[in-house]
Amino acid sequence: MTDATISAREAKPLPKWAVVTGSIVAVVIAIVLANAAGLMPKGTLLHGALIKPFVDMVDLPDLFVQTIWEGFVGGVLYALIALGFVLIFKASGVFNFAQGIMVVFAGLTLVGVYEKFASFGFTGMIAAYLAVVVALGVMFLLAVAVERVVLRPLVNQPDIILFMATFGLTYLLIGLGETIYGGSAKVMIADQLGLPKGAIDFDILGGRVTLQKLDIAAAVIAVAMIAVLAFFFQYTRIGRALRAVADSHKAALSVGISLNQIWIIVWFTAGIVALITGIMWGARSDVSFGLQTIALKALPVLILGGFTSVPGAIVGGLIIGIGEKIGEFYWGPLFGNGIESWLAYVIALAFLMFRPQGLFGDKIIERI
Amino acid sequence: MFYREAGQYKTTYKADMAVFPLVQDRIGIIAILAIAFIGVPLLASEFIILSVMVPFLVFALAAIGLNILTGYTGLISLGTGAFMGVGAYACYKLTTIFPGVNIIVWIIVSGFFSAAIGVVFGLPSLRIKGFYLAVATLAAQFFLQWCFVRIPWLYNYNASGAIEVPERTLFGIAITGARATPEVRYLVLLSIVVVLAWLASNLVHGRIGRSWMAVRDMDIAAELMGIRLLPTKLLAFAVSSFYCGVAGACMMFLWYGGGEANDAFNVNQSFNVLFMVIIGGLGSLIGSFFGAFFISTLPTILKFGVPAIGIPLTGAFAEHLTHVMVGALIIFFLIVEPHGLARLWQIAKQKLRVWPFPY
Amino acid sequence: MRAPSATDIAAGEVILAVENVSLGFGGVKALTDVSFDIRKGEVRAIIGPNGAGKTSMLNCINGFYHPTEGRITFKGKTRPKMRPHEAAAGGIARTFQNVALFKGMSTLDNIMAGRTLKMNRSFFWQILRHGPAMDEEIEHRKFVEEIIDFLEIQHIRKVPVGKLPYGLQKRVELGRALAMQPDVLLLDEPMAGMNLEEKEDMCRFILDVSNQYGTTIALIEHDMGVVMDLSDRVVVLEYGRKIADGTPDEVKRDQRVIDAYLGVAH
Amino acid sequence: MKAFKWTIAAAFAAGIAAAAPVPAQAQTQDTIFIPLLSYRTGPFASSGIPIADGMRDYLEMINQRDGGINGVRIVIEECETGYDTKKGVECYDSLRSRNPVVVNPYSTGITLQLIPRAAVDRIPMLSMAYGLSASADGNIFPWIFNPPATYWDGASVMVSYMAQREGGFDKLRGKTLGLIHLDAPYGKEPIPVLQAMAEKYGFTLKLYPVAAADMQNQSAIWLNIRRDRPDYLYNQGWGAMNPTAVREAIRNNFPIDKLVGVWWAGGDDDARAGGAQAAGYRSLSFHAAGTNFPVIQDILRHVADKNLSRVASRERIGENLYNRGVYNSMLMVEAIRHAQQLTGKKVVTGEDVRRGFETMNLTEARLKEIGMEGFAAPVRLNCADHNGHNNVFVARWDGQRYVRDTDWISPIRDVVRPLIEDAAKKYAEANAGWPRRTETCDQRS
Repeated sequence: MTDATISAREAKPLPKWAVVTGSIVAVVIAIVLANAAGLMPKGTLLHGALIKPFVDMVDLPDLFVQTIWEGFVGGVLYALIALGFVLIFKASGVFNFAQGIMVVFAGLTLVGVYEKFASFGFTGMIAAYLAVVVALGVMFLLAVAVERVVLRPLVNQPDIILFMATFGLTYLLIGLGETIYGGSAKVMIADQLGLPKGAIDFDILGGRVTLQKLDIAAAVIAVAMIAVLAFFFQYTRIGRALRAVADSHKAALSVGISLNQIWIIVWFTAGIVALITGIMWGARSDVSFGLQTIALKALPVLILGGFTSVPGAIVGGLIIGIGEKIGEFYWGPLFGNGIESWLAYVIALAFLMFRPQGLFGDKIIERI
Repeated sequence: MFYREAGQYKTTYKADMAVFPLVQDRIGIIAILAIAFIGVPLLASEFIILSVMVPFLVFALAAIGLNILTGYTGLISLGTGAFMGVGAYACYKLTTIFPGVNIIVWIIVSGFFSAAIGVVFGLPSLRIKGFYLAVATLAAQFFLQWCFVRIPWLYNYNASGAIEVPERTLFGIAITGARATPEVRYLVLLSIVVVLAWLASNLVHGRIGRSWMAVRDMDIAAELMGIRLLPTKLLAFAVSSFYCGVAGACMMFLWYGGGEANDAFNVNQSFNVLFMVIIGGLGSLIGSFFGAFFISTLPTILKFGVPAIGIPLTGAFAEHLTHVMVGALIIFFLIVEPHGLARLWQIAKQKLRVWPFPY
Repeated sequence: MRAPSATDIAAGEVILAVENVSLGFGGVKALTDVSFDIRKGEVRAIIGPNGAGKTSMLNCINGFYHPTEGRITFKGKTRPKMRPHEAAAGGIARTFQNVALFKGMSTLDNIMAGRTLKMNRSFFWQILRHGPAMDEEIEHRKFVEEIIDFLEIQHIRKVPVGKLPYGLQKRVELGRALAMQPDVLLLDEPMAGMNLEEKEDMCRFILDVSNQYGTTIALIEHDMGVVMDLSDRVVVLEYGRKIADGTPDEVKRDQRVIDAYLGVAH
Repeated sequence: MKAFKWTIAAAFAAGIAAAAPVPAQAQTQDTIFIPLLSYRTGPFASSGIPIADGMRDYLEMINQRDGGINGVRIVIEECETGYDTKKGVECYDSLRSRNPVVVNPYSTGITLQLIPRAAVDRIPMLSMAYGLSASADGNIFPWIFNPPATYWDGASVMVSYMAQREGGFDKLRGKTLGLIHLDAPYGKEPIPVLQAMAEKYGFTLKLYPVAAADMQNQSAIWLNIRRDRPDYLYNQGWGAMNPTAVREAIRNNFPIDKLVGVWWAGGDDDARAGGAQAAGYRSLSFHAAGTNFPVIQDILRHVADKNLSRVASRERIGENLYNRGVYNSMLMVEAIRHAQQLTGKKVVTGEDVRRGFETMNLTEARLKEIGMEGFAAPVRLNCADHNGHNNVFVARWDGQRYVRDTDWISPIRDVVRPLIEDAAKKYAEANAGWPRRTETCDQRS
């Protein structure tokens, strides 16, 4: 290391976390004291913002647990979408605008193929899983096509150009998807895939906590998926190659790693993630082109977790998922509800002000 | 052969610093302005004016605004739609509170409201960069959009929740409202766009433009050059949002003529304007026009133009095909010239200079 | 203007004084207790092996880093948390080890950007680009053209600097720093990666700057021949500490400097 | 590089050629032009497709069966809007010069945009049970028609229905009605009426807005619903929001028979997404679903059998939203018939059709004649009332299709109508220079 690469701008006297924790504690004490002193009578805005939500949490613990569970499930699913972004960003520096439409496309392919099978009288679980295989095949072809047609000619272009190219891809996929599958919403073949139905109720905490089996399955599958991916990228040859590519394209090329192959693999992985996301969100509502907006929710997760960090995507997903549900449920009524649409971004923005590179992102080094 | 600089000597620095130093360029721009101001209103059909030219100009204005921020200063924003919305709502409030003042004044003034909001949401840009900043500006997009729905004062407590554009006149001629003819609206809009584009060109060619580009290309070096980062970035946010705000006001008042504004200024609009800037050419004003044409107007032309030249394509399939074609064209142009259509334009001019010889 | 002689400098006033400066990043110490001064009109070289803390020193001087201990006095004023733009306003300009030009801008615009601090027409005139703003622009353009003539880069006036060869980029960067009309010019390895001919050109420019404009220059350079020829005084750093300070001849004879450069085992 | 230049040049040339004015097609003597602004693409396509199919097929059936309206062929042309206002207005502008006799914007956003233009362009606009509620006031909006009911009528019917289930309006006191709605002007439309009625009848109104971006991500909103436990939920949703709401209701053990959608939340796909447990979901409606009506049979015979329909499969004919498209087209055709009768002309213009709408009187007998007995309720419009504030019923999803669950329920006119007139007046005031009605009023023939 030469003296020129030493990076941080200046040393900090007091660690930031200490300041933050300290001020939070101070604020909490101040609020409690103010409440005890009767400064915030019921019904006022301050009471609604600072006291009532916490009273509610304690009074109705079952709903609090339920809220956290809903947030957890939502968060795991956000994390899954974010993971698709992170993989592609790490390996090819592409901010993949098309991830949302890939979710829709994968879901529609699955249902479309199954419907085709069904029209020949071939139904049931085998047909459903065969349809999954076909859908995976389509996602693989898509990955190859993207690599050949989009990434390869655009190699070494600035990030923003690649981002733009994925916008072109989005347009293409929308047109293609609607041409092939039509614009109608489709019902996800959740039963045929053997996804569980119904719910498990726990009568605890003086109330009832309901866990949907589908949600449990979603969480389990997402966690398993994340674990498999983590294992894959940590311990396999391809995983090592991917990490090498993420560090430096040139260095990876110089040790004989094929960029093209890596790109196909990550885009295909993102396709798999998209398919699973499509199945899960599809089973929760339906498979339609409206589903692509879901992918936008992965963006605050990304900036929270950092564009390049797999653990960041997971932790970020959980923070955003749980944070926005709790925020909406306990503080939403103050604003007349419906604050979920921007709350996630504001949470992420608040974190960013302290860590501009995200929670787990690579440290931004200012070189000169 | 005809497009040559040979023989055109610049004897003063002023002449050398002109935006269009070549006589041919100046003739060209005068011709384009003449066509735009006289030819189009006289010759084009109402459909061309309303569905092609007016949207093109509105988006060109918004793209100029975002180009100042993204192309010249290097800050990616995905809040453009919301900033346009601020302009539209500001204009609506102003003209309903002070109906006596000419609407064109309010369209321009509403830009200042947008600029103020832009500065507030630009504050994080000192710490946050690149795509992180882009996503952070989404907070502005979603929060402002939420405000557009949730603050009924903004839409004067209308039951429909929509902006309703009253009729306003200039010299007794209706320029907004249903009775304003397409030609009049177009000419008003064109005048605004020409003036603002000229001002933008002045800005980017002077000290301020150089400071922006310096921050974009190497912010550390810029700071060591005496350029203060935060004021420079915030100025870019302000000017950019000003343009977007005026574009939003123009969109509602001169193009849409009212309607569900919160929906018109959604996140897709933000993405669209960003894509106009990228495909047109980052850091190029003329590119903003190309980009607006490509992203906003091309789909319209494909949709209505293809059937008009005798290819029977209608309904949903045409729409699908339009999507596929636009998507493919975007990728194609990026591969041909990643620096945008403006660069292609430059290359074309370069070729023209030496034509008919290859070099 | 007459070049100040060595004796003038020895007696000259101190324009910038570094006193007991230390700089640390977490556990790593980049600079430890470094003191030296720069006198008006001299060419001061800072040398040392890789990792000696030379660039960190320059970064401290123009406010990019803030020393953890010690202080830097510039023109008689000490500002503990000086920001880079304040340093620039005070009259410190610099070039960078790895060229830090504005790559998307032309040579002309890059050098014009160096005039930013000297231009003060308001936003209103700027947006009209007429009247006072245009006059100002022309006035500064004249100044910049002088620098362009001086550096012999007329032919690349309108070329985007990203497309220029390395040697020319270095020259443009010098031009940009000169455009600031600095009192102190910091040059971070102005000749790195150049061939002999380019080096000779650059040496000529540096000497001319010093002679013609009387600018004080602080210079980091690895090429010992260049350092010895150009500089009036040399300060030597090793592992973030000052190990020698004096005229080129004194430094050349210093045993610790010889050890540091030849890597004698301690 | 040269090739690139030529490509660009060619692209621009093509662009300019394509931009040439759309030639106004010569209006041959015996046709009437009805453009259909439809959306078979975009995020709302799943609701738009059956409606577009129904609208188209009815008109096609009239052409096939009767050779047009009293012998005048209908020229049908769909223009794709994607439920996008910009595209919708483009469609309108491209079709306007071809003298359409009536326009269906099929999106509240597009409607709001076109309302001020209808009077100027002299083209009547039919926004069937959507659009601007206030446009029911014919004195202020002579060119806009929104029969058979407004959202405000719908909301009042919801309250009546609640009273019916509870056993009288007096039983509403202390009850809670939740409104889950799209957080957009469309979704917020019923709020003033529900607020007024909550005050009048002493029930509590709770609002659950769903942002457009979170249409398929409603779990937080439903936690609120679980906490508040409203007795009934009224769903003013659209697109993907509806199936998600049905599923969330099931997930959260909300009694599905107490979730009632506005008529636009009554798509077959909306309920089907909930599976077997969605049986019992309710939606307001003003026409029947199914194929058991002569008019639908005629469509099957004259259109579907001849392969002239665009439906994806024959089973989709008779779906709730498909029949809504049929109903929409029927209103247009009947208005044209009235116009023909009124003017004595065969080929009528937009201005004539406006008069046709104002004198529209669809009696039971007439409905029977056109094969719609039991399909829809009579509609009677006049110069002041462009809506009719017609009766609405509640349909129930039985797991396969929507069936009628209640009798016709009449909207609470004395609550709704003053609100409409007030809103219309405000609209005219806000839009300075709003033209005063100069159109004369025809007596019903």
